[in-house]
Order: sequence, then structure tokens, then C-alpha cells
Amino acid sequence: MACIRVQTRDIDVGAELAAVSAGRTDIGGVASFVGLVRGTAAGRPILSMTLEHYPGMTERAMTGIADAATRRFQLQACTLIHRVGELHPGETIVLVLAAAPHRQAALDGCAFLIDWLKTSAPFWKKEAFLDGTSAWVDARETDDLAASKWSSIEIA
Amino acid sequence: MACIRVQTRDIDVGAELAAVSAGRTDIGGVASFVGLVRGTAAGRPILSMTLEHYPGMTERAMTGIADAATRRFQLQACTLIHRVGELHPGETIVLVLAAAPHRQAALDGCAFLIDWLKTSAPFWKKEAFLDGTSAWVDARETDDLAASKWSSIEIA
Amino acid sequence: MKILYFAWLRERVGTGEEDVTLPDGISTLAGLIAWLRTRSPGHEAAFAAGKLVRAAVNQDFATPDAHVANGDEVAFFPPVTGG
Amino acid sequence: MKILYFAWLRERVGTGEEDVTLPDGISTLAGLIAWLRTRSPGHEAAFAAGKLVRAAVNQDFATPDAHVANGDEVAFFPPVTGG
Repeated sequence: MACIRVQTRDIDVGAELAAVSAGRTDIGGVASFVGLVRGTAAGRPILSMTLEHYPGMTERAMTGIADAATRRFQLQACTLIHRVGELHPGETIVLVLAAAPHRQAALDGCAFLIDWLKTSAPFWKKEAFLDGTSAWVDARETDDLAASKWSSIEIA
Repeated sequence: MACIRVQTRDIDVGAELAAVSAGRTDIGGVASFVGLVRGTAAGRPILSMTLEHYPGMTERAMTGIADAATRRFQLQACTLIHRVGELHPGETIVLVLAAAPHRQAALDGCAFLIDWLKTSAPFWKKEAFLDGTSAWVDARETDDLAASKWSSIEIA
Repeated sequence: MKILYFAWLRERVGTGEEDVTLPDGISTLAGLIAWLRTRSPGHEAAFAAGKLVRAAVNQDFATPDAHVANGDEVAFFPPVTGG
Repeated sequence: MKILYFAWLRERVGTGEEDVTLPDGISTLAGLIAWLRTRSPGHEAAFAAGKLVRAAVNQDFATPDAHVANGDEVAFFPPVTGG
């Protein structure tokens, strides 16, 4: 029941949410996370952000993450949509949805999916600044820590 | 920046999400939770669910919860919309949105809001079953526990 | 004072709202409840649920020792079950 | 074998994809990297980042001791920064 997509077009969150629960009466809650392009990076104004991925491997990684979340949190459905190409401040980058009979599984599944998506799915961001310069975004250690907390819980 | 509403009409999640981030480029993530009416309760098929509230006090309680979440998680915006009246299986009961510069605050703010909304906002549910009987829903101890974990973290 | 009942308390009492004049000598929520129980079998049935009855005075959650006076809005309801 | 480069590795190498024939005697990812570095100053600049280079063999994340052979698809890229 996982919906996995990499796309250049905008993400219609309402439509994706409706698709998850359409025709079903067994879902109790759907948790979601939407990531947006911020207008500044380390205080510097951004003109645009360009996202690149590894066609084939990226979708495989996303499917693997969705399957792991579905098993672990007994999700009834999940959706992972990630945009690529040139995006501007305020635009949606990513959508994660997790559906479950009760809210805690949906909330935990959603947090798990976005943590892993940020640390394990092959996407790379380049920021173009208002001053004409551009730079690839460095991986953040806090993201690896956020994802690793799930592993330690799994072992415990 | 809190949007608080009690309404009988359906909730347009896409529109509410768009309203939160409209014209802004400082939001990094919006976490949300949507609660849906399930088709069964303890295995018994449900015909409808009727929600009652305490006009005045309910909105005050929701505003208090939103203010507390905003302070605690430094939210940039939050939305709490709860429906009342007669709802049917598959329909949306509640929407919570929490916006923040980074995802962890948005995810935590969203979880906090829905936990407290379930335990502290004056709403009462009555389920009408397919067999013609009906019953008020009992408060669940697990809900109180979910909300109390936030208090203990606050003290620690 | 205005008394409000919600959910199954409303159904047992038979009304969602009533206006009453607080008898002399009653100044706490606990005293008000004891007096309201005597008003009808429906009131008695509603308040007999005891620990399952929650209250608010002027739209704030209140405990049995809360002060009440004419002019207050007092509400009785079961534990909340929204969300 | 097909070699893919992403993000700043692609920019430094100057291409996103190249087809190479693995020289005799090379059978690990580490060996492949050592050989690729000699192909151009751009390759050298890309792989000089050392610990910041990640790799995948046939679309699975791989470590330096991973086995590689002609016919494989090998990709090099920085730590991921999506989401």
C-alpha cells in the first residue's frame, strides 16, 4: 500500500491524503510531514534550490524505507513523494504520509519515514543564492542522529 | 498565529495547509495529523458518530493548547480544527497542523497538540451502531497516558 | 446561575441547560452537586456516576472544592473523548 | 562497466556518466577508485574529497571492499541531503 514518487511538478497534499483514505473506513489517523524550501540558508537569501536524484536507486531506496516503516509500525498505507529539479522558496520539497488505525503508530511512522528519507534516500540539494553564488548543501550530522535513534530503539 | 475552529462542515486539509504557509518563506516543515471516523468500534459496525462540544469553553481550551504548543516548540504557526455534529465512517473528525523552521519541532508540536486535544478539549463522541443501538464513547486511559508523557518531559 | 449539562449527563438530566438560584449556605461545587442531585431522579441518575463527572466553573475545569456563586456558569460533563 | 557521478562529483569529473572497461587485477570498489583517480585531474579532484564520497554498486550502497566486475553499474556521490 505504499505510494512512491519522484516528480518535478508540485505536490497536491489534499489529493494525496484523499487517495490514501479513499473508499476505506479502517484508517483512524493519517500523520503527514511536508518539507518546504526556506528563503534563507545560514542567514543568506536563497534564489532557488535544485534537487538531483539517482533514477532507479532513489525509488528503490524509498520503497525499502516505506516497506520497513509499514512492517515496523503496522501502517495501513504510506506515501513518499519527493520533488526534483529547480524549486523556489516557499515551495514544497517532500511529502510523507503514514496511515494507521491509531494515532501513535501514524505519528511514529511519519517521523521514521522523514528521518530516514533525509539520511538514506539518494537526493542532493544545491542552493543558488541571491548574490549569484551557489553551493551544494552539506549533510547534517543532526540528520544522521535523528535517523539513528530509530535503530537503537529497534535493538532495545 | 494559531487558527482555531469548531465546525460542522468537512475540513479541506490542502487549503488549511496552504493557508499556514501562504506568503511565507521562513517555514521549513509542517507536520499534520488527520483523525478519521473508523467503520467499527470494538468490532461492531458503526452507522455514524455524533460529536458534541461546549461552545465557548471548547474554543478557549483549544486556544490554550495552541498557545502552549507554540511557546514550547517555538512553532511558527498552528491550526486546530475539530468537527462537531453527525459524521460517518471515513469522514475527517480533526486536523492538527504545526509549522516550524525544522522538522523535529513541527513533528513534536503536532504530536503534543493531538495528544492534548484528545485529553483536554471538551468534546464528546456518541457512536450509533448498525444494529440500532448507540453509546457514548468512554475516555481511554491510553489517551491520558499519551498526554501525561509531555508533562513529565516538561518537568525533567 | 446557569447550569449546563453535556453528553450523557444532559440525557440523564433531561435538559442541556437550566437556570437556578443557589440556596443560602452553598458556596462550593461539591455543595452545589449535592443540592442538584435532590432536584429530580434524572439529576440523581446523572450525578450517581460520581467519579466520571467532570465540571467547569466559568469555562475553566474545576474541582469539588471550587467556589461557586450566583452569576457563575457551571457545566457538568463526562471525561472528554474528542480527537 | 557503467560509472555514474552525482552532485559535486559530477561537476568535478565533468560528466554524469562514463563507460569504462575494468583493467585486469581490479576487483574491489577501492581498486576501482584508485584507478579512476588517474584518468583526469577532474577525477582526481572528485575523489580527493575522500571520506565525503559515497558509492553504490548496482544501486545498493557499497563499502570500499565491495566486489566489482565489468557489467556492474557503479555510482559515486556525496552524503545525501534530501527531504
